Amino acid sequence: MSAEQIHSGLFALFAIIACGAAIAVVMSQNIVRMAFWLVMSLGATAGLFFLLDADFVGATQLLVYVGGTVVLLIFGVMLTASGPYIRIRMSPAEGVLAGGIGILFLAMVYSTVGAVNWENVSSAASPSGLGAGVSEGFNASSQGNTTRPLGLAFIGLRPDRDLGADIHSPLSTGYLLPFEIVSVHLLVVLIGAAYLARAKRRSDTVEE
Amino acid sequence: MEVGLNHYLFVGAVMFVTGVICMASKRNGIGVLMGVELVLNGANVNFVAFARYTALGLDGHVIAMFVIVLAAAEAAVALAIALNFYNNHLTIDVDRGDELRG
Amino acid sequence: MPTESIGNELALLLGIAWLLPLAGFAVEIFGGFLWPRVSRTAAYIAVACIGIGFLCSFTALMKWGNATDWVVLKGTDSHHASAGEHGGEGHGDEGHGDEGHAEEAAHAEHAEGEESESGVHHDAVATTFSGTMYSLGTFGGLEVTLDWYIDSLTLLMFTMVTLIATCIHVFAIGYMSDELTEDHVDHEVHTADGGHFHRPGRFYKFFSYMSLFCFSMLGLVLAGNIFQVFVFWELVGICSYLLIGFYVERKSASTAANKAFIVNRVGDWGFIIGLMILWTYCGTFRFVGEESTDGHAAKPGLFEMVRGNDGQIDVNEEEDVVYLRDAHGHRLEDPETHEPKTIPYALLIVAGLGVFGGCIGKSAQFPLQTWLPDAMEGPTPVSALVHSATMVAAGVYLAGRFYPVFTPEVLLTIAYIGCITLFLAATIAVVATDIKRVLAYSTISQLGYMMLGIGLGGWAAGLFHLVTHAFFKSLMFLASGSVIVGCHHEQEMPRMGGLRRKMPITAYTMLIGVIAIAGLAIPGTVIAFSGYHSKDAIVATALAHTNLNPGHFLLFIVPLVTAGITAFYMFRLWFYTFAGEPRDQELYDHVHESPWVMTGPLLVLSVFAAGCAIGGEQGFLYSMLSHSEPAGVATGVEAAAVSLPGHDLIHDVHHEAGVMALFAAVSGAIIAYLLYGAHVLNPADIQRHFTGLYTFLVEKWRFDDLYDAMFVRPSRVVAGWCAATDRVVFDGILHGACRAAINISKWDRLFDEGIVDGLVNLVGNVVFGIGRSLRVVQTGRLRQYIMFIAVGVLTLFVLLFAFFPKY
Amino acid sequence: MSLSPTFLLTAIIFTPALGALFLAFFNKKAVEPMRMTALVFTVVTFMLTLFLLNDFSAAEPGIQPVQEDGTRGVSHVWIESWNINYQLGYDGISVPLVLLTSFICMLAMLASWSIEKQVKGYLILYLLLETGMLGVFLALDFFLFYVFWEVMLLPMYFLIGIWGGPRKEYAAIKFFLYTLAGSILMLIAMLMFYFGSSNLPGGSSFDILALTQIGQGNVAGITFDRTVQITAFILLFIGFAIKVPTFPFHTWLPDAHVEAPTPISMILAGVLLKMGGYGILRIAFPICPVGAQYAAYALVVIGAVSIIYGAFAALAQTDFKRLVAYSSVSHMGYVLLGIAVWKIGEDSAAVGRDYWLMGMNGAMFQMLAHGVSSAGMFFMVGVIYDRVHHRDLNQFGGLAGLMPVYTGLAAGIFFAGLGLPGLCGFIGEVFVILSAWNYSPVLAIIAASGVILTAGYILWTIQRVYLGPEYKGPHAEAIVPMNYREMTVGAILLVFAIILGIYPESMFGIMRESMAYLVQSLDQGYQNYAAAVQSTSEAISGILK
Repeated sequence: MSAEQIHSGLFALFAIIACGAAIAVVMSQNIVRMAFWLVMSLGATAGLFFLLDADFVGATQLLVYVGGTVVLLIFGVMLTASGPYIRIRMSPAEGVLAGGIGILFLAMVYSTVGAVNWENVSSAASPSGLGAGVSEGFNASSQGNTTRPLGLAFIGLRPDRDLGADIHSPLSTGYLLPFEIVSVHLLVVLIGAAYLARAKRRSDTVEE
Repeated sequence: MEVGLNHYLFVGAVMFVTGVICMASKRNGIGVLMGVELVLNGANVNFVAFARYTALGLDGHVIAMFVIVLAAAEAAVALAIALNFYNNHLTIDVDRGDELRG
Repeated sequence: MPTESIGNELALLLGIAWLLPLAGFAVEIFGGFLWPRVSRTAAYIAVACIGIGFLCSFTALMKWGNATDWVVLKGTDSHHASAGEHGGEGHGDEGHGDEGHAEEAAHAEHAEGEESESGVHHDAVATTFSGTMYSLGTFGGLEVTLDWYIDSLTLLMFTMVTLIATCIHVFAIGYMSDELTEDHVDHEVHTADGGHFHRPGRFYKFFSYMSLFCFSMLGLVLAGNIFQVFVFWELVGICSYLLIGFYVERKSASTAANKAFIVNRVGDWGFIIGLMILWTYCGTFRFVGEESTDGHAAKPGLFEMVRGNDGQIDVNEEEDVVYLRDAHGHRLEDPETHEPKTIPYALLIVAGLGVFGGCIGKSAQFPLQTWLPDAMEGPTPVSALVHSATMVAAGVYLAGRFYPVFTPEVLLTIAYIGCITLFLAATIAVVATDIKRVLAYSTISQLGYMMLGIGLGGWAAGLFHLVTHAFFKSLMFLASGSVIVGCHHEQEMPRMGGLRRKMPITAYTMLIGVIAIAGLAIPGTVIAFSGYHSKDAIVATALAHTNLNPGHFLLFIVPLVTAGITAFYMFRLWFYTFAGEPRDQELYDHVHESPWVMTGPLLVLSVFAAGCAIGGEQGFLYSMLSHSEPAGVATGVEAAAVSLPGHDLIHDVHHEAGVMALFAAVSGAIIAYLLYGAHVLNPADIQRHFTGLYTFLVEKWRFDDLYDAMFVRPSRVVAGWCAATDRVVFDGILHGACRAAINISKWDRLFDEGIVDGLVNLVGNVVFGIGRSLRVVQTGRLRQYIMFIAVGVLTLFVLLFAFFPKY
Repeated sequence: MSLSPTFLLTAIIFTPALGALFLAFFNKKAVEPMRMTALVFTVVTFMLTLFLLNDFSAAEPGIQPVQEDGTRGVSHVWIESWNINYQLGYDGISVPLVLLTSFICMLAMLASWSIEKQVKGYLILYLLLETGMLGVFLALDFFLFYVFWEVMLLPMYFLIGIWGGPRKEYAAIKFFLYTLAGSILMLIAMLMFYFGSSNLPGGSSFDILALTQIGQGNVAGITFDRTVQITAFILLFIGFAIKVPTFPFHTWLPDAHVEAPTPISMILAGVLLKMGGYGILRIAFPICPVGAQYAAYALVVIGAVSIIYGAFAALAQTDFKRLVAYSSVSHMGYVLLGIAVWKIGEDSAAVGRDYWLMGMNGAMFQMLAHGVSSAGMFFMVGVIYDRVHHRDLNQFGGLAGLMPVYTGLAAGIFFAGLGLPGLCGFIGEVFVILSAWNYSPVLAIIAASGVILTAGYILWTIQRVYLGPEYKGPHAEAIVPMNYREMTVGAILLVFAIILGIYPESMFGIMRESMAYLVQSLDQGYQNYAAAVQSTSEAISGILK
């Protein structure tokens, strides 16, 4: 069984799980089950990331999404899903309409994607076509480790681009600034979320 | 069958559309949030796939990282909003919250 | 005695006499607020003022006589002696007046001396004086001043006016005594609630008006220029207005007052036209010239300008212009162009007629005679003073004063006007039954005589009649006033009768007046009442005139006949009132003789009425008057059109005329006796026979109706038109313009609101409408929004594929 | 005591305005103190005009004060870029009118006690009005003149429009429209002069004296030619004739008078109308002698028609005030008639110039006399209106018995209006008429016939209002005798009517030299023009030969 076949097999498995779970999320009327299927779908996506040699992103996906975000969602489900609200049904007509539109939408998206000749783009942008630097400086599949380049990129260094590049070409910039912005953003969001969730309760107590 | 870019893109598209459908059809506010997560994930799949198969390279990973983080932040805020909504309306049915009707 | 000082002295005396009543007026009108209504103070002040005025006037007369050595009387003697040869130029030659300076006067006398031989030497003393009081305004070479002018006529008029006025003032104390109350009841005025009108008495007001009148009248006489005459002319008019309308509550009285003033104004219009012409062509209003400071460039007055020094008008026959001359007979020249100064002859006629127009109004001559009978609405003393003796005679006075400016054509007009008037008024008097109205018409008639006399060239005769008439007519009016008081304000003669037994003094003084006006006398003796002399003089002039101008025979016949009518209606009045049996017993029972304060003046006046003209044309009065006669009158005028008789011609026919006039008067008196005294004939029968004529006369020849139709109503109509023109045309144009502007702005508004605003609003509305219709999409449902997004993306995609070509 | 001329003239003009400013600080409920204050300011203004009379030299014909360098009037730069100056001065024409203005304003203020509504605003506007009027009579810069002219207009509009009778809005608008129309015509003429005088050494000018010199052909090199003069004169004349007012521009007057409150009527008739006559004498005639001569016959005709027409219209009125208003039209006709009797001969010199001079003097006197008598008449109407609140002539009667003093004063004033000798109206009317024959006998006769009509309507009015047994109208109980304030106003007016009537030299003495100078310079100006035309035509014919 060649690596290709293993890759294909794993891809098929993860893809089916991810898509199927996603569809199940839509189809399910029970909020708890929806949460379960979502975890499945996100986890399968993480698998896909691993297949794509994005080990750090995949890990993050598992940790943050599956471990953090979904737990958060489940908290929300538990806080709100009291009694009658666990199942909120939609009308069948809505379902049919949503399904129709979904299929059309999918057709549209995929026809758009399919209309592009990715071969040209891939070939032009293939590791070989991209230039020596890329193949020399960053090759995830060969190195199997994206953590360091990612970390460097976040602190503003791009060894995958700058190493071996023409000395006169301008230096690539890393993601230091977006990283910082996102950090601050996170902080603000946390405070804001805490405030939103808390303020209402206090006002309720005041009302009471 | 060689697994190529198009396959990943198809998976991403399915997740995206599923997320949109989820957002459009779920009356449960949490369900809507889940749809959002699905949409984001669909996009993430595409980013990472492009990083692997095109010259996007490490940038696709970086953006995927941002998306994940922001999704987490979004989830936190959205949940807080959902809780507020629940406190105000004593339900999580988004159809009941039509105060913004023109 | 230096002549200058005598002139000033006379001016001072007459000035006092003139101004005292004004002071009296001021004191009385303001004192009225202080004195109680029952106080006679006002009357005493008024009487004192006019009385002192009389004394001053009389003193002035005496002084004048002394200063001139009574040249008047001597002049009369010489005239008498030489009447046959030349008619009294001895006193006529200076009638044009001359200057206050003795030298100047003497100079003038010498300058004109070539014509008169006898009269000059004893005339070395000036007999006329003039001077200026103050200037009203100077405009370049033109000056309007207030002047004084004193000659024997002025003095005589002053004395006459003040004397009569004094008598009448005294009489009025009695007559007006019913005003001495806080609560006067006017029985002729009915209030809305049916009672009689009550008001406080106005005794003081009456006397203040009377004083004001005296002031105005004396100012008129004293005036030294024609403009000043006009000024006082108007003032006497307003006094007359105030006095006629004294009973302001009576509608008839105030209407009569208005009528009097307005009719007079019609005459004054003519007066102003005359003034304008003279002013424009002569540049002065003065009667006689003024001496200038350097002594030789004297500015001539009107009289000299028109008549020169010889009493003749210097006419250029070719161009029909009159050369203006100075006091020495030299033609005046324009200082710059050296063209002779002239006035067109026609304009001189117009000027004369214009000034005479004023006289017509004031003296109630035809055709403006209608106001005088109505003026009898005033209290009787007013009628006596203002409307018979003085003011109405002012017209005659002015005609006499202004004689030198009148051309022969104007004189003829004056004569005819007088002739028409005297006949017309006399006929109406025959049928009048109101005692005062009879006297009023008789006044008009007598004024016509005076005008006739002046117009015919009998200058002195006319003014002679003025003076005598003033006495006897004021006497008769006062007597009638006494009757009216005695009969408790009953004026209708048919209700009287037999009053002589109850009020003898009144009756017999009245009889004296009646005889005087009728002109009765015993021929060949000196027993002749004043009227005989004066009317005789006029008739004689008329006869002489007719002899010269046979075409104008009516000017003799009519006055002669009217003399008979006059005697008839006056005796009718007397018989009606005083003789026979009382016709209204109740009235008769309450009749009483008036108190002494009223009968006293009657007695005084009756003396003058009988005797003032004593001596006739040789008497003092006539001599005084004829001394002021303008130059040229005495000699008469020989002209192709109308000749005027000189003194000699008049004198020739005097006796003849006297007999004829006496005959007419006696016949009139006898007829009156037959009808009303002896009742031989019944007047009512005659009246029935001539109903048409009678009605015509009773309606005063229908002049009032005629004027009402001709002038009053048309002027109201025109006034209405004017007011309507303002309202309809001018305001109409304005309103139309405004309306047009408003309409235009309305359209502008429509344009603005409809089109400009409409477009803007349309855009807004469309947007709003779209927004409104889109509102339904905004359901507020989260899920739908997401669905819309999805559908939108799909649609865009489809559109993109459908409409954009693929590359 | 002598004050600086600039200070004195400025003080005269702006003392009332100062008073208005002062009044602005009063509590509006303090009615009586405000009235007294306003009265004090008008009295002070009157005193100042007496100072002016003291400084005035009657022997000096031209504009005074004469500066040491020979220039006339006082002048200070106001708007330099347009050559507009704050230029003031007076002569024998303006001094009597200034006196009249301050005098009538003082008396009308005494008559203003009857105003009960919004007293503060009334008094302020009143004082502003006085400033405007005095400014018009003293200004020597055309622009300044125009400014004061307009300053006068607005307060008048409000005084009629707010304190007027039932139809006050209509009357106020009518007054405003008419006067504004006149102002605009005046403005056009003013600009014609301004741009026509650009060749002056100092550039274009609004200086009336300089413009006068140009118009009379006394400045070498610049003239207003015939067309300009005639056009400008007609514009100016219509502008001023509206104010006078003459037929056919008079219909604003009855309405304005009828609706205006009594004191404003007094001012309107007593002063405002004179501004028209003054404008003609000060501006229209001197600057446009050719135009004036061109239009003289029309002016005389208009004057005569005004006299007759006004009198007839007065005869038809039943409203007391309207009757008096029409009598103003009639009386002001004499003014125009007297001004315009300018007869010229073949050599273009005036014929009988003394008669024209007499007419001018008479017209000027008539303005003053009418100022006194018409103000008095309106006051008399106001006195009775204040009591019975109606003006219907047919509903009066018997006032002689009820209000004897009032009747006496009123009769005196009305006789002054009637033109009775010894009272002021007579002198002006008769002098004007006497001077008119020289110009046109027919028109003189027509104008003279006005005496009959005047007597007619005035006597008829007196009969209907004062005479008769009893009062016929409403509010009979309100008829009480005059109070002392009213008596004072009436008596002062009557006394002045008498003084002017028996001693007209008091006014003629002031105006004589100035009038003579005016007539002489107009005569000379016209001859200059004629000589210029003559020489031009000779030159042309010379060239043609």
